[in-house]
Amino acid sequence: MTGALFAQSLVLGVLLGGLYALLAAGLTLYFGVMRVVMIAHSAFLILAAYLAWYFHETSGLDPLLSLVITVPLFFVVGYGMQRFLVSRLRPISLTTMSVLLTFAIALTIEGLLGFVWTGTQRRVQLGYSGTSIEVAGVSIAVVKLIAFALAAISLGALFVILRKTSFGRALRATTQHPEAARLVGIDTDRVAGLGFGLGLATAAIGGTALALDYTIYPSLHWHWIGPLMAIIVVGGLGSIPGAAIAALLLGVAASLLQVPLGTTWAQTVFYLALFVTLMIRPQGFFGGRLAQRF
Amino acid sequence: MRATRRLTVAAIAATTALTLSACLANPNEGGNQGEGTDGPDDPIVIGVSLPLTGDFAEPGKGVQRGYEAWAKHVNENGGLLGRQVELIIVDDQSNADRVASDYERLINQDGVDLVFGPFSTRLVVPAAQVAQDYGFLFVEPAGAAAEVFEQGFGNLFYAAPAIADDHYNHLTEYILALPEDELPESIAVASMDDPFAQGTAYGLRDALADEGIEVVVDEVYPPNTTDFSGIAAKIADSDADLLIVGSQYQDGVNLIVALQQQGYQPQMAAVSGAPTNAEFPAAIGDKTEGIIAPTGYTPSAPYPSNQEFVDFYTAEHDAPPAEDEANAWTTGQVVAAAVEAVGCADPSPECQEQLVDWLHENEVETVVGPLSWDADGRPQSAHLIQQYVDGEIKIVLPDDVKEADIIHPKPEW
Amino acid sequence: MTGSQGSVATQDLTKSFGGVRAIDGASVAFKEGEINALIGPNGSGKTTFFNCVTGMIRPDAGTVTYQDRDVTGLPPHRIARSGIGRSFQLCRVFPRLTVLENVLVAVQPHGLLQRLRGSRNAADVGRARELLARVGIDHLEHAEARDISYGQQKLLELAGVLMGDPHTIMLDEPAGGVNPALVERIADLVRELNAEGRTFIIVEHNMELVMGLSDHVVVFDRGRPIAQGTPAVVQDDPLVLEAYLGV
Amino acid sequence: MASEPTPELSPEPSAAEGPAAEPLLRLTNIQAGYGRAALVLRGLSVTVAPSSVVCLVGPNGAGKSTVLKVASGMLKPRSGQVMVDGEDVTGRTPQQLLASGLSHVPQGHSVFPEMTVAENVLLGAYTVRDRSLIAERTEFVTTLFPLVGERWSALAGALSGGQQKQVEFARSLMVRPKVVLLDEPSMGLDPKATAIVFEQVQRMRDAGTAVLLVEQNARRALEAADVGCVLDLGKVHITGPAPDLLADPRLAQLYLGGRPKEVP
Amino acid sequence: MPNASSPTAAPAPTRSGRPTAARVARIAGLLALVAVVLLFPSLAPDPFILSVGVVILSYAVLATSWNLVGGFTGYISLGHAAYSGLGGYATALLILRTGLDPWLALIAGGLIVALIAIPVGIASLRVRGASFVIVSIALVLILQLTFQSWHDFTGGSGGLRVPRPFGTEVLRPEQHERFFYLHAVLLALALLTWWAIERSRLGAGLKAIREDEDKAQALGVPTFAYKLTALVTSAFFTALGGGLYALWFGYLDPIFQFSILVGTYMVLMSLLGGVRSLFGPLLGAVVVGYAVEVFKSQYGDTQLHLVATGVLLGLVVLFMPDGVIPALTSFVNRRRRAASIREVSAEELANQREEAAR
Repeated sequence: MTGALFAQSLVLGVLLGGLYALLAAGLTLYFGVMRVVMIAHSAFLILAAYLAWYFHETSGLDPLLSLVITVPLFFVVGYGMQRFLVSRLRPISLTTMSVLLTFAIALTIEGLLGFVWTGTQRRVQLGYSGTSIEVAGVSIAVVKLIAFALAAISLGALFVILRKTSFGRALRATTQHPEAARLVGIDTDRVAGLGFGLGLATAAIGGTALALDYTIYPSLHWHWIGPLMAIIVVGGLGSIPGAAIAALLLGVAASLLQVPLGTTWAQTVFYLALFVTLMIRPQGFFGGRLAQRF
Repeated sequence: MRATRRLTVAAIAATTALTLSACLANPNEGGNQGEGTDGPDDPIVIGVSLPLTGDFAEPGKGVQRGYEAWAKHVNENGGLLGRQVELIIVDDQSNADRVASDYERLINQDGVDLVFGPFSTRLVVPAAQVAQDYGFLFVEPAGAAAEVFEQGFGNLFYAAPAIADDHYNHLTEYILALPEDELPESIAVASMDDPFAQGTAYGLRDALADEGIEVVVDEVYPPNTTDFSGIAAKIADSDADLLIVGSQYQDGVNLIVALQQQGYQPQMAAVSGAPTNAEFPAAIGDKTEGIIAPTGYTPSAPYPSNQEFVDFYTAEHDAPPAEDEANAWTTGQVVAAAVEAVGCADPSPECQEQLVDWLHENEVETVVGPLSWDADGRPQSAHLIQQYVDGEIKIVLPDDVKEADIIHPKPEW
Repeated sequence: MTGSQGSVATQDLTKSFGGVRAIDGASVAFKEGEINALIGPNGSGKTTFFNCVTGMIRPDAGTVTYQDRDVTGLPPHRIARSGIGRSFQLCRVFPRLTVLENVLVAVQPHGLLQRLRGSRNAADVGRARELLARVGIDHLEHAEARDISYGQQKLLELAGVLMGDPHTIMLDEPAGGVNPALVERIADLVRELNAEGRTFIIVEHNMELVMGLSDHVVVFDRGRPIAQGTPAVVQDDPLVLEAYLGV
Repeated sequence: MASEPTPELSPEPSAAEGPAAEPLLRLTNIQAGYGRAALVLRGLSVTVAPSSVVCLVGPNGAGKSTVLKVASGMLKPRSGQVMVDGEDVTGRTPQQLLASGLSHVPQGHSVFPEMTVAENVLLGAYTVRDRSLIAERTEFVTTLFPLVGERWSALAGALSGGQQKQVEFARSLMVRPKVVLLDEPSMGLDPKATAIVFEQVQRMRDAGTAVLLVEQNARRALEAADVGCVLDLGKVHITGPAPDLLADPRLAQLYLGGRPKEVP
Repeated sequence: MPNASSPTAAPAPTRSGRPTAARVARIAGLLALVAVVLLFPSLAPDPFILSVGVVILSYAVLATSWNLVGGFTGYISLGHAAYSGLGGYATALLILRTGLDPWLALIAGGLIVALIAIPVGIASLRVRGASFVIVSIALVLILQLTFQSWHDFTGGSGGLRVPRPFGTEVLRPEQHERFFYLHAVLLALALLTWWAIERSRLGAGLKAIREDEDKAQALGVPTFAYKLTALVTSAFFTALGGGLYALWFGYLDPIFQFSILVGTYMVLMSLLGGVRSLFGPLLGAVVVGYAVEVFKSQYGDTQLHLVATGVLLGLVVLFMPDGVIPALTSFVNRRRRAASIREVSAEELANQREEAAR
């Protein structure tokens, strides 16, 4: 591997890892707040990408502008999904049943996408699709840079919301002791719904970022869910910083391994990390006190 | 309690099973099944299973349009053996289990007289197995990979000029005939992990590698790959003279965009799959110039029946046919030729056997040129080579049918 | 009735959670054939101690012996088989199994063939019914455990423990959340079972119960024993008064 | 501003009301149960007067915790009435009841373990928007429970059980409730911590908050209470001054454990 | 509280005297089921129906095998397609590469997959719930990836043709019939295994794990070993199901073998029929298998079959997570039973107090 190729792969890995980090943060948020393993997260991701594509196709405007519609829309959908579907599950088997429920939602979304927009692969064509800037011999595609910036900003915003706002405190309180949270006057149902909405809003942003530089098709979400699940387990279920760190590390690892191993085998690094984590440190490598129990 | 519950479950299961067999039985069963008793007014029923949904839906629909156009054309021109043609097209959801079950059903329950093949190598093999087991002639429009013809199917025929490995034969000849200083020194190959895409790309790769040209990058990516920047980085780093891409459609577009992002400029880019797609220029923008692709079909091909096909199809769909449509039409032509020659079209093993035998021994004139097959069903012709010249895809090889001169080296993209 | 064998004993047992030493080099010996009590302030490591002894948690250092055999780090089921049964602080039963099935779970013999044997064989069922009758809930044997009251669940839990025929029984707060009448009933059961030769180790905050029931009391504070002896002795120990009874 | 207007935090109860005034909390003829199961409360009535500690005792399954859940709005009664300070609050949500002056400290540990003591206490004022009011009350609870102030920045989960209970008490007082509902505060606590907890209960009362207490540790609780109610099979059977109940030998036999009082 | 003082006559439902009528009914039901299965091939009007029968029986085998781990332990695996796919490939590769007799290859394939399940189980069963599901999904995805790429060994994306166990003289319809019975035998074996485990001490331990794992451990249940036993047994039968199907179908493609959707069907069938009952998954397989066929013929040319599967799964999870039959029966029974127990406990409490007062 030449130095230039190494640098290029490293940069690509970081850029990809940023997107993974944002998506994994959403996933781990659901788990932290609700003990829900949200298989449908990546299906919503693809849905958002489709909406961005469709927005671009019909209006001719930059797909980034679709965020104005998709983010609030997904927020509302997430809220509704928690309030009307997830909250109906029995608490005792919530985690496993939520997997099945969200799995069902993922299938439904995939089917509807195929029904509405057919199985054809779609791609947003932008004037700047092929444009790149060159820094020290490494070319960085503009679209990838935009996607990374979107991910970084949203991730930062998510962190601030959770740590610094009253809503964030209420959300964490609901996570840690729902009954006590209700008793101090937190409307836990609402907070959980909002938390879910927040998670799904990250999927909207991620999906739009995805649409900038990737081809999309209805069954694409399976391609994302595996690595994302691996990331949140490695990072420790429920830990947002853990998910972000694991996402970056694994993104870079996959990118670098691709050079000697090829695309297919490089993909396996996620699964390998998943198995190794479960064998050595099942609670994940970065926090995630809850993993033991769930 | 438990005992009664089990009883209930067992009883329900039993009843359901019975209802199942009753309900699935075709009410029209027997309508078309009598062998040789079809009157001259009965239509010839042809069964097809196509991937109308799922991963192969897009080309599947192209094939569907081709079949339907063919059937309509035949019916408007007096039918086959004087009988109308009726197509039963079912959706296999791009699923191998389904495609087999579909032919099972078409043959046994719908009592079709003939079958046409589905789309994609992955579906052709299980479907051909069913057809063979019931002794049906199986002409297919899309299973081009070498593996298909290594399974020992005696009833299978591929209705296109050449199997995947031979698609680039004309280009190989051209490259090897280049003067020493223009000969590419290195090759970068990237192909989707798909028997067809790999077949085309590796045909060219192996032919050139045998002549001593170095393969510096050889990548395979899974069909679901969406991020090509890593592969592009590797290819750009190698700075190979010749780029060979085996793609379906979108993956080819993605790879080209990723290569452009990395600033890679090859002297020659041979991309199978993607460039022949009508949407390709729109997807790549103004950077298509010089991209080379093999094709089994072109609307401008000078073969006798082609003009009729193009006119008919264009009138129907307001657009000229693409390769998938043409292959479907070709399938129809091949089967029709056999049926007319043998004089029968019914599911009886005798008739089907005669059809198979006839195709093994004869050449058929089609929209992709005259076709003949070896014992395993491999067609014996070669693909055309096209290139984007002045923003339009044109035939550049072989010389006798070319529409433009080949551009080499390729302009920058 | 102190035989040659010792009951549960630990040597320098240590267990930390994230830097906090829940058990800090505890060396304790419980007396065979007696009703032992383990008391101490909250957070003094009693439940962690229970978990270490019964194998639910692996200690960081130190040893656990039972009847002079080293059982440190054995998985819980092996420890259960060696003759130690336990209850949980907040009573735990299998909510969707019937009362009878709850008790039958505890029959888990060695050997594949034995395990594949029917769990509802006459011998096992007979014994299970006997035990349910003994704790006084035999009339509920076909009810699902989630449908019976908390007190009944406590009794069910005890019956389940007894089904494994443990020689030593560790009870974690048997009187917790239980009304006084039932506390007495449980106390009587403990005395009866002790009279049959079973050793008890009980964690309990109800001082009345502890002092009235136990023969030997171990007082824990900050992860190690600070006093032990008969109830009367322990009760007057100034260390205990300070750390635990808050006098 | 969600909580009731309490301009001053004087530790005395409103001076205008005498001891015989209208009770702060009145549950009348409550019927309640869970899901499709049979009723747990079958026509229960109980009242809590200002500045008093009322203690509910009774066997398991008598419905003691259910009373608190109904009072705090966690469980809607099937029939009956809940009144707070003369206002009918039946069927309101916990949030609304909090605003009406009811605060509930549930059974077991209920601090938010991964948050600091400060965050825990401030979350008690979640429904209060006025920052100066929050500051004032923070001052008040840290004075009442000095330990809370001392461990202000510690993670709540790292405190001992008794200390956590105090944090919970402080948290519940941040809305300046009229009545605090305590569900088995001594559960799982050692004797020393139990003693402190009951002392704190009395301090809360002395600071002007009425307390409705549910305890399994009946004898100890009655010692700290002003009024005792014996609950059985979903109804209150006997109500009376706590010392009288303690002295009643029959009650002692039935509900407080057979032996006479002897241990510290 | 009307019955507190009056003596309630609420005797616990006695089951000691086994009702012979129910037993007879049960045997009759079983015989009917067996009869239907035996007669089906001769009743099937054409080979297509027969082939659908084979497919549904195959579903039933897979769902019942899935239930060996899902039903007993409550650990939901969405990736059981991994084991059926591996079973198919193991069988095919053994025949192709070693020339083993197809039936021996089938059994050896099952054993190999059971061995593979051991490390998977060790990794995923140490932690509860969520991780197990995640690993199960990951397993399918990783197998799809590797089997697709590993051309030299698995045939890769080109697929793998499985040699026929019967000679060419056995015509296709006849093959269907033979495989129908073979699947029926395998189903019977899987059901028998479920039944035997259900009654055994192993089964009691497994059900205890489903309810409360720590507690089960403390009662002497070797939980890890039991979970692993259940998983390995389940993987074994799933692999046999996959292998038998491969022998019948004759073609393997990694995309279809290691498909998330196949695993979903197993879960859906089991859940729909009821994971706690012996015949639940079988019933689910018949219903779902039939629904899949009908749906395809009704809405075949759209992606709506995914939507239908998704919606059905969602409805089952939300409204009857215990399955159809349990949902119906418990709706009728639960009221009655729950009420009577409450009364008993109230009465008992009163008695107890009277005794104490005396």
